Amino acid sequence: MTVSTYFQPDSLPEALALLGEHGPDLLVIAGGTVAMPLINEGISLPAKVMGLRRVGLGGIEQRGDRLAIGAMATLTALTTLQEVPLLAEAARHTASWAVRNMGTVGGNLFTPPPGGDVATALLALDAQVELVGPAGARLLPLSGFWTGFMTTAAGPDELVARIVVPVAPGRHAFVKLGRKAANTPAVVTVAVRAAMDGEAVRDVRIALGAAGPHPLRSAGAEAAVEGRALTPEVIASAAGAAAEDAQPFSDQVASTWYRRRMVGVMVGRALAQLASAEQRGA
Amino acid sequence: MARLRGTGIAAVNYPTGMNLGGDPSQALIHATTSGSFNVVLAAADLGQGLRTVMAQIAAETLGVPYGQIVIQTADTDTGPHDMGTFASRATHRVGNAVKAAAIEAREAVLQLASEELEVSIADLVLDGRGGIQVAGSPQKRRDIADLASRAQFQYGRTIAGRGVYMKPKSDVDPETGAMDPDSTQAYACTVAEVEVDTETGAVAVLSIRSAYEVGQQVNPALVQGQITGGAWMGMSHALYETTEPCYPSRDHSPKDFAGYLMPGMAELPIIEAVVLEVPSSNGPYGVKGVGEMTANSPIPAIVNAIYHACGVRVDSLPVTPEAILRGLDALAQGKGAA
Amino acid sequence: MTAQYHVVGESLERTDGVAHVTGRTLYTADLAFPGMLHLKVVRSPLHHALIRGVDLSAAERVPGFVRALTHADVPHNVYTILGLIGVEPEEEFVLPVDRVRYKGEPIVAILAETEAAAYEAVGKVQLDLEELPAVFDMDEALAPGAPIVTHWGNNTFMYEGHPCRRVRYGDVEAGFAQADHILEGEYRTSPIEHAPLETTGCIAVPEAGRFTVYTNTQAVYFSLDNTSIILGLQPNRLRFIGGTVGGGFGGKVDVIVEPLATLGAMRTGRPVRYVYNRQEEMQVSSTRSAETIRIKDGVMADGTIVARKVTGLADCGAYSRQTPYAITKFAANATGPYRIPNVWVDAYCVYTNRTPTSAMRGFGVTMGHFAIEVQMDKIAERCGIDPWTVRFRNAHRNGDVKPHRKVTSDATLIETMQAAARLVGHGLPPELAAMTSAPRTEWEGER
Amino acid sequence: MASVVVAFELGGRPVEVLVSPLATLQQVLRTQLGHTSVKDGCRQGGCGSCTVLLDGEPVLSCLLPVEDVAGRRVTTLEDLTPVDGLTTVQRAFLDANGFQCGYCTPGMELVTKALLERNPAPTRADIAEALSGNVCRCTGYVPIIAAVEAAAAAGSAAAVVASEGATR
Repeated sequence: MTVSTYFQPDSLPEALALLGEHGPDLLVIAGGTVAMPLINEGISLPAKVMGLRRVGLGGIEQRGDRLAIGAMATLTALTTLQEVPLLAEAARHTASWAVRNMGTVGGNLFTPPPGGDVATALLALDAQVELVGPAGARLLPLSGFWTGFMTTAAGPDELVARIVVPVAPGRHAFVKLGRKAANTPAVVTVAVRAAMDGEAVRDVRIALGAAGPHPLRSAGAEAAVEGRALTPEVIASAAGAAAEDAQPFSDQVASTWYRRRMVGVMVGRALAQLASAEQRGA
Repeated sequence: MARLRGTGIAAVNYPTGMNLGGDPSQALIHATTSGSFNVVLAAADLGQGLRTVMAQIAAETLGVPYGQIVIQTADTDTGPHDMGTFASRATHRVGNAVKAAAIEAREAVLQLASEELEVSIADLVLDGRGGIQVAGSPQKRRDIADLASRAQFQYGRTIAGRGVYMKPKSDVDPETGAMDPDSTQAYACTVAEVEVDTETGAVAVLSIRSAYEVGQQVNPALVQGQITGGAWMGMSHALYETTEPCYPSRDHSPKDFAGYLMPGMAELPIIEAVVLEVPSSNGPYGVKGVGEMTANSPIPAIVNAIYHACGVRVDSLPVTPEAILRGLDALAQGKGAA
Repeated sequence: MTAQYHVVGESLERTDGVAHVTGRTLYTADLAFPGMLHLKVVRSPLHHALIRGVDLSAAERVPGFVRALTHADVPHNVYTILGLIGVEPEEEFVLPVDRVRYKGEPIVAILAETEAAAYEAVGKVQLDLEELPAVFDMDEALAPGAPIVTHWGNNTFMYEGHPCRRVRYGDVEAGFAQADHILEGEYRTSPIEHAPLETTGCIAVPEAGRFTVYTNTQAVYFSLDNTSIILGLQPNRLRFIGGTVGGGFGGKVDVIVEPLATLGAMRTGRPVRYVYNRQEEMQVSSTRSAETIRIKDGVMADGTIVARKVTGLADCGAYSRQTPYAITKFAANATGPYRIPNVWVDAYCVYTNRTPTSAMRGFGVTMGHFAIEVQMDKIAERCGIDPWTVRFRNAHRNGDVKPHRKVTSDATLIETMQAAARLVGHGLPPELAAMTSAPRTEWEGER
Repeated sequence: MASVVVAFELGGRPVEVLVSPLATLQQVLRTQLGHTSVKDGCRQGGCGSCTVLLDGEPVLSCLLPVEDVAGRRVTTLEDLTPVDGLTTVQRAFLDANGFQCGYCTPGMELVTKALLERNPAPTRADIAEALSGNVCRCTGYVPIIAAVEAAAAAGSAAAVVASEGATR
């Protein structure tokens, strides 16, 4: 369809007002890296589109012991984020330079499988999503944000405004397996964040990307390592539990069988990395 | 986890051109008043450098500098008939046509020179730099550019040439398969080294080293371009590419470059090649052809290397990490690979 | 060798190099013409179906819609690609009348003022299709009771009365009887997309009784002649301009876009642009055929191959396009660069409801080489010799007769393998290092 | 559909264009401004052939609504090519035959320029990462890497000459 209007609101309230006015007829795009290809090839035929590049959500600011990342912050902006090296690493492994210059952290939460490497890292970081709607803002744990394949807990009148990430000392590991080294869809992405208590792992969060309809945490793997030293046996047990927890799918890069197998292998590699990681903020 | 290395080899021949219903190409050449030559063709340059190669063949034959040649191609209002750019035929077929046209044009130039210098054509030689001289008397010479100018304005004559090369039609005997399917054959032998990750089944190609024999090379840098690009494409075919990743299900057929898998710069092996030149009997200056064949030998060389690395024989392409992993599982269970 | 020439053999700068590195090279889709319309195609969502009806009414109401082209608009509604050189049958329609045979087959073309309007109108065409059973596997397609894809009652291309291209040379059964080892292998390959960076496309421009077609075809005359037949136009009313192609690899020899675009220009009197988007290039443009290659070799203890039987199946998809010719090339090259005295080849072009296949780099030969060269390694292993030796022992030489009866000439396999061994530092035994491709002596010829 | 006027800077010069809503920068550059070095390989953000520099950063013009670049600085290969001769990067691609069909070349060269501005001596890994969004089907990438390395070497040589000149 020929697009009749492209809205470029200058503020979040203006964006929310447009969303309220036009409702589901309004296609909201952030970096455009997912929506624009569909429009360009006539697969998506929206009449009204709203772009968020001017709403002023591109900033990253400290909020106490947390970092509030504007939803329109680019993936490139994350790549140099020293406060949260796990996020920076995930961003560096996402797509290509030009796509990172356009794609946003908010958009990454909505990237269809197998995407969302940054989202997977955010899940391991126990990030919260700040949703803003007519009733004001609310914070939702990222673990409760996704409700199914390409569905989220965001209301039809809400926008993701920020992602709030705790900044705490600890260790992290990030492993992405693709069929290529760079600019590749994931076979499996694993992000791990943990505090260390001597040799023992505490408060571990193990997030899996491309292993289900959305990024998910492996409760089994977390239970297998929590409070324990990362011995080869413990790692193997966690890897096996993660493979069981995964809800893999088939696509161009991998089958269900291969993905499940690789969840185990990559969780194993991530935990081995965690065991050898130098102490640094995660 | 282990990373296992192996080496594999493969050797191939590749036919130049086909017989089709007869396989012709034509060329026309005419001199401008300034002594440059327009070569008029109908062949497409797919990126391999056809225009460049045809300019070189024309320059060589006419005895003028490369920069004196203008290639004008693929406008059917002006270009003479050409079958098309495929079947590794262009350098051979179109090259032969250009050479024939250039010879005819050269004869016209030599005729003028012989008249002006009052010697027989047999006594004239080209210096390859745009000059014609009497053999043994280098001071008795003419510039082709000057002759071209005088041909137009003084003598009212054309300096032009027509060329055609045709591979005659060869019907296939439906009972025995007897046929003459090509014009000549080029050869390649590739040695590939790989490393297999036994946990992921991923294959890293470490090197693709090849020897080629492609007849006389017209432009060696462009030949290397074909070999290098073909080595990458062969690796891509061997390990990555399919439009039906979930076959026999036709779901998830790729729609974009993210889903249609091909290796990137980070996956590049060392690619190295030596090229032998044994002139063919029927190509212009002895060329054979190199366009298509370069993806061929890398594929089985890589597949053979995988077997030598890890003992898994995969007889289906592409050889995915999953296929290797399933093969390793089968070996571990003592059943042997499928 | 090279020094005898002045220009040939020199790595001179490309004549088009400066234009390429400055981005000044103009490719087909870089051109635009006043009043140019955009052509997009309504494609079958099903793999195999009868066309019960096509309702254009909603599409016609889309602002910017100009007109539709249906099968009734096509003067000679059959793709003629190889028909031009006498290879029948004519089985593919430009726009099908009553049946589609692959997912993505064009049914109706839409011409609109803008690309967006064309896409919108395409989405509004209502198709009434009755789904038919489809077949995606070559062995299934050849089995009794399979859904029939073609209009002549079986799923193979017919080669002068045979369902396959045959090669018969020597006595293959006698060879097997004489052999020390029998080695069988089955090799399978997948369809492959050409994936040129520039998608297939053309722009047809009406000009005073003629049509100029700017195209990225690999063969301007081939495309012109086919378009002329399909549109019933004298060839002199067509002018095809091309020559600069953003990657071909065999995919741009199909003449799919030019006839429809030119027809659009005929019917509207306006320039018409028909350029595949990337998804069309990936999903509906021809691919390299999937192949199944079954090889049975009779081998002597020293690795010498004395007999080879090959059954090759190439999946041409729903329409054969250039594939029948690829199979002839496959059959001609089924022994690779080796001398085998007894050879039997049956090579089939099999129709299924997969995407049509056509030419691609290494046409008919690339996947045969994969099968043959993996088979060679298996022979070496079976005979307990190394992979170099088995290839040298079987290498063809000048003067050897090939199974298709042509006498080998210009052969350099042995010298090429020797060069490869030198390149990688692999020491060859003296008897291999001393070999040449020179014709066999009478004594050597006995075998 | 109401067209709108968008003003931005193209190659150092202000331009104003009348565009339809959500028209992409690629579309406008190619069809309205004649910058056909901006290629059209996929419109999916997957091939890199439409790369332009936006305030010096590589972006994919096929994914970018032109209205989003209002007031910003856009650079294409047309803007960089000197009247006579070639840029260092172009010269390196030409000398290395870092192209065959040429369709990916403008995008490759713009990303190379952006890379070398940030990292004058990139490693192979740096080059592979920076150019990972640019697809080439012809060359096997080897001569493209050679071109980037040659451009880096030429650039640092030029920098040495320039700094020597400055100290004199």
